[in-house]
Amino acid sequence: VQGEDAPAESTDGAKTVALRLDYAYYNPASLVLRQQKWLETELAGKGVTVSWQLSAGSNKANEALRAEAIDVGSTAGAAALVARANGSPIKTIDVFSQPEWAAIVVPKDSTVSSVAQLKGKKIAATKGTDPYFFLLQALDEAGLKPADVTVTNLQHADGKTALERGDVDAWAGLDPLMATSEVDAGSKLIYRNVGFNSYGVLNAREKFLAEHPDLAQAVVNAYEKARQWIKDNPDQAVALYAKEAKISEPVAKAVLTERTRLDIDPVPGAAQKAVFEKILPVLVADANVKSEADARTAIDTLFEPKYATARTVS
Amino acid sequence: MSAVPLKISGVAKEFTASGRRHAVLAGVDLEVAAGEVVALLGPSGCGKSTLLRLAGGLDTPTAGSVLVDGEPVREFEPRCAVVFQEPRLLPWRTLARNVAFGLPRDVTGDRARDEVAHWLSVVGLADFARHRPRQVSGGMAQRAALARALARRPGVLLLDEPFAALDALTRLRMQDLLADVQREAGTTVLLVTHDVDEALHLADRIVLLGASPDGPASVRLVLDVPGALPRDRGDAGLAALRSSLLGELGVRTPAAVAP
Amino acid sequence: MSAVPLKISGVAKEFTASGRRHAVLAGVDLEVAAGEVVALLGPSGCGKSTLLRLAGGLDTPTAGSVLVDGEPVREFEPRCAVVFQEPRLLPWRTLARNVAFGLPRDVTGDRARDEVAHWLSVVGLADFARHRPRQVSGGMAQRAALARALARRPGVLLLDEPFAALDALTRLRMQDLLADVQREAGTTVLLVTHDVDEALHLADRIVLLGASPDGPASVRLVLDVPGALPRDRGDAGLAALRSSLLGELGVRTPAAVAP
Amino acid sequence: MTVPHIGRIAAGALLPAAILVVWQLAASAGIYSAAQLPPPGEVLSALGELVRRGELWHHLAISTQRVLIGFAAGSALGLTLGGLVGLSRAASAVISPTVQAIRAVPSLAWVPLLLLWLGIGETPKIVLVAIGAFFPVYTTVSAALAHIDPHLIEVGRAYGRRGLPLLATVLFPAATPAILSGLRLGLAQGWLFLVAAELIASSMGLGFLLIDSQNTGRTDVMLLAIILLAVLGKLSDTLLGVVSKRAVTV
Amino acid sequence: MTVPHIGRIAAGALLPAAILVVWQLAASAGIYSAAQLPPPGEVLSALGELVRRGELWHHLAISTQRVLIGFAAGSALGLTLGGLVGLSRAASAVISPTVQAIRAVPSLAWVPLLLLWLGIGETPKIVLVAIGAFFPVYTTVSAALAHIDPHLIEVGRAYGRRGLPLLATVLFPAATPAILSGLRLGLAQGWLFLVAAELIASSMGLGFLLIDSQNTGRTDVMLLAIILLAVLGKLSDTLLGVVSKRAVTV
Ligand SMILES: Nc1ncnc2c1ncn2[C@@H]1O[C@H](COP(=O)(O)OP(=O)(O)OP(=O)(O)O)[C@@H](O)[C@H]1O
Ligand SMILES: Nc1ncnc2c1ncn2[C@@H]1O[C@H](COP(=O)(O)OP(=O)(O)OP(=O)(O)O)[C@@H](O)[C@H]1O
Ligand SMILES: [Mg+2]
Ligand SMILES: [Mg+2]
Repeated sequence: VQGEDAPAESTDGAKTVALRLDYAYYNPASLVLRQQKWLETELAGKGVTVSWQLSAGSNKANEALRAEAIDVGSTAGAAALVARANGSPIKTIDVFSQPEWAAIVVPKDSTVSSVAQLKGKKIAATKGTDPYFFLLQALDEAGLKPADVTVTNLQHADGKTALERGDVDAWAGLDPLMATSEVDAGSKLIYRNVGFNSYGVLNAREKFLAEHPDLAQAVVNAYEKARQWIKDNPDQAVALYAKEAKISEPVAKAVLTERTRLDIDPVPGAAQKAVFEKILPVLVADANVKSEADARTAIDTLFEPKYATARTVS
Repeated sequence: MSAVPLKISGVAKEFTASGRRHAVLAGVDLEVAAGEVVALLGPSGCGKSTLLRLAGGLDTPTAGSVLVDGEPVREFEPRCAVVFQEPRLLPWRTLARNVAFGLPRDVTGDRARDEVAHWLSVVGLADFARHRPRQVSGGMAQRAALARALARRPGVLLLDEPFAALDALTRLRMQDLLADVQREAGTTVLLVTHDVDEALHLADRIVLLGASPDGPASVRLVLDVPGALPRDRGDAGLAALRSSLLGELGVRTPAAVAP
Repeated sequence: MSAVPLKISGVAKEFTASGRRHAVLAGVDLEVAAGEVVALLGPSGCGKSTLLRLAGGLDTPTAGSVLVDGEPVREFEPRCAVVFQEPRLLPWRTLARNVAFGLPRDVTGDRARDEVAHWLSVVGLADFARHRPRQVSGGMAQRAALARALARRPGVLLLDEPFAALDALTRLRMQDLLADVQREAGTTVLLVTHDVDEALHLADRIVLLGASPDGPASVRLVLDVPGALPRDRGDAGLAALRSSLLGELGVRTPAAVAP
Repeated sequence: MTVPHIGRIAAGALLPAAILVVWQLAASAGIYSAAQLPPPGEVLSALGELVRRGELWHHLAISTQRVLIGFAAGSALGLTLGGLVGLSRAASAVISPTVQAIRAVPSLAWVPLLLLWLGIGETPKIVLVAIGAFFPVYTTVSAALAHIDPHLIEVGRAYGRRGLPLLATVLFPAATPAILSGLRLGLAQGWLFLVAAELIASSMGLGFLLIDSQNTGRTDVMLLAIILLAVLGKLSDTLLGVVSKRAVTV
Repeated sequence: MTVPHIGRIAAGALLPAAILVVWQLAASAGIYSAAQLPPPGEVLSALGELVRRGELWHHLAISTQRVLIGFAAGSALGLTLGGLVGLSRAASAVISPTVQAIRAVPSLAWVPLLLLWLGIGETPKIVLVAIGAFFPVYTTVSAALAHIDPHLIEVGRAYGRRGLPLLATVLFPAATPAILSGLRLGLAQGWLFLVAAELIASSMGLGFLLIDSQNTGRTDVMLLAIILLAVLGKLSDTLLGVVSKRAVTV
């Protein structure tokens, strides 16, 4: 059976360049790009082959970047920061969305209706991910300290199960699981705040940027085009998203149209930094980064705004 | 336990080997009274060990029945004790613990220890109690196997060439030991041997197992050995019997040849 | 291969069992000339099998040396063939393939098949070529082991009570077979046996192994057997020798007792 | 084989049938929501969906291929190294402590390392399956060889066999039952490691199906993936049993 | 034990030392970045950091406890069920096909199921480790029992042993080498399943450390977790070897 080996290098000796991108369910633009094959068409003339790898999560995208298995990967902003702080030579070149993928969820019959009521309660979350940072910021805003609640570390899918089983009182959920739980199990979102999400960002390896700045620019341009396409063709986009992410159309619609803002400034900068500043103490306290100094340096060096600034739509 | 009779009636046994059926025994009838000693003779491969295994309930006959003390022999027969043709000691146990394996279930603790020591010393292995089977000679292993069977004080003692691996002197000693034990406990004994002298010395009756060429074997001849046990080995009266037995087994004896 | 001499000089062997050292053999000297047949006798557990294993390079002596054809015996000795005290057939092979295991390395293909068939039929197992060891009797297994060793046509044949599990007639046949093979090929033979008659019938010399009580064993007595091979079993001239040998082994013979 | 063939199959189907009944009851009793434990019917329709989309065959084929190649490589290495360690004290002293330590490295931990060393593509996936298959084979083979009846080894030596011929004619045949059970364990562990292997930049295979459905909350697909893994695992195990039985009796 | 004890240990340390050297060279040669492959020194300082924060001991202790309890339970069940299947053809026909199928269910697939059935807390974690430990023990024991020299079983029967006494006095002792290798495999697989187990609502343990560091890209902590798992795996394996050797020789 033909497996997943990268397409064979062209044998005629001409040096072909491989552009290796990831696609992810949390990055709808990537799904569109991969399906429409715009990059492939555009770059074919220049002898560039494009290959796509699925990222199951920010962590996997970072892993692939670190292993130099892909050139550009999509992650949550916070994940990119942590990776950079821990020594991965990556730069954020584009912001692809401001998602509202995280929120605080309680079971259908729960009496909890505000974050303040979570005091003393058991909350499921996956450490080091956006929903976790979201939870900490929400607690902080409600005047609670992390020690006032019990955070139970569970993978996203497992957090959902634990919530629906009643093992935990609340869950810092992630879409599309969160939307699924709403639709299927009647779980309620008690607190949403798009500003607490750390954006969806596109990261490239530094070496890749140095060698192929033109390709990086092409990717950023293509993302701009995809965002545009989604805005113009919302129904097609929902259908595509539902099919790729294997979720029902209502869930896909809720996630894509209600909880993902795509009309944002794609240039990485101050907006993202603001979120980072808020979560920085948490990263240090949880030893997600080696030291605060590392994290500060990372905040200062992570962004490479020139590609997004120079974007054009072909 | 006290001696019990053994009754084998109309027993047949077939094996299937490399796809072909192979009749080994057919129509074997043999009664051994309680306390009687019967020796089983016959050419190599004629089915002696097979018959012994049937008598001990270790295999099931194709036809016929085996009764121990009037009841059908069981698959896990507690009334019999067997000395196999090979020592078959449990390799992970010392000789002492192998002998202990033969003790009846109700013998435990100090009594068990004493019994084991007794039987080991009787077969001349007192010094080797803590040796493993792999650390003793063939003859020593065979004696340990004998001790294991005797320790059981069984109703029926089934012996498959128990002295084959012993030198002449040790063999005589062990024969005498068996005779003594049998006399004291009155055990029923079925003894497979290929030594005619041994059969004549120990048995009340000698049963010759034999076959038509390539057919299954059955009882060809039954001989009552005259004279009460224990018999003198030099008994000249047995010489004729010996000669005729060897003749039946196909051996021209020197006596018959000498002038 | 052709017969080669075996020389055992000053051999000692100690074992460690259950924490104690135990000297089995000490100062054993024995020379077997090329083509000579030497029988080894001795009480059970005196070290006969141990000596045989040393001669075959299967164990290393604590002291002394073993030379085969003038060279030290090797750990994997291709010049010897051994018949162990137990048959030790490879249980996953048929009898034919077990005999084939004994063939010299250069015998292959059709010749190998013919050789195996020949030796199987010589030991009377032609019909059981495709049986597995577990499907044959003790005596049959022992004969297969003998066939395996003979198939090797070795320089030195080391036999450890090869006929112990055989009935009287089969035993005589196998003794004659061995004598024939030895005469034709002129093989050097070291034969452990506990049967004095067997030793007298087959051997050029008889070596008695024995020990001071509880001490290590060494050669106690060497007897030249008069008369050329093959010897008549009825030979009256050997009767005296037989008696004295048995006497040495501790057995009062009937002959000595009878008036 | 006293129990006839049909009877054996029927007996073997008893437990799965019971599980199916309990599952249906649990799902329909309302203790669990459909998202938590979908009834068997829904899993069946998820199967239908996959078949319709023409994906099922590909998932099955690629996973089976990965396991088979990986198992072949891993078990071959396991036999070789296990044989070496079983034969030679020196090799055992040098190799076995390290191997025993590496054995405890979980499949998930291999993923980033293999990604780093071998990149994406089929190689790292097959290598991970091979790693999984290697250890049980290695352990069982080396342990089995170390415990062979010394009497049999002596026969081999007495008849001039040493080294490889000794291994081939005496040691391996004597250890056959243990080696077979090692191979079966290796195959099973190959399937276990497959899921981790398909975490490596994968978009097809049963492991991918499993992880992906977990992430997207498709419990029906997840159960389907589990069942398919179990069925393929059992099938390949049975096949191995048949093949090796044939190999042994020849 | 011809090789003296110290010699053995030295020999066993050869390969790890070689690996360490290669690692240091690879890390300092600049082929890999520090994020990809941090040098040994960095891993050591990560260890120091954990020790300073007082977390290391807790991670080690809780993981070891989970593995030990889970292994005890899983191997006990494996011995029991393996014994049953090895003894009785009927039990084998009913049980073994299903067990062999379930064996192929990967550790990650158990996580959502156990969460559903057993919730969060220690129980599902220990159960998952037990599941991991169960299969190798079960397989090896049942295979070993099925291949015991029939002559020895006959001795047991001839001396009136049946059922449990037969199992205790003949079958298990005869199968001891295989059972021990099964136990060791079970323990190893227990460690493998630990990582998946510590995905369940966990905030401590080596598996958690591993996953967490993978997610955050702390390659140094990740390597540390791998090494700790390997060391603990080897240690517990050695311990099992010593205990069982003692148990056997008594
Ligand atoms: N591996 C071993 N470890 C310890 N002791 C051993 C070992 N092998 C043999 N012995 C001891 O060596 C002595 C001689 O054994 P050997 O097998 O050579 O006797 P044998 O003369 O062949 O006796 P038999 O006629 O009964 O076969 C015995 O006391 C035995 O306990
Ligand atoms: N399990 C078996 N399968 C097939 N055939 C068997 C089996 N057991 C025994 N036989 C056959 O039964 C016959 C008799 O064997 P048995 O062991 O009873 O002979 P025996 O009289 O004890 O011979 P010996 O004196 O050589 O020990 C042999 O031909 C043997 O091949
Ligand atoms: Mg017999
Ligand atoms: Mg001997």
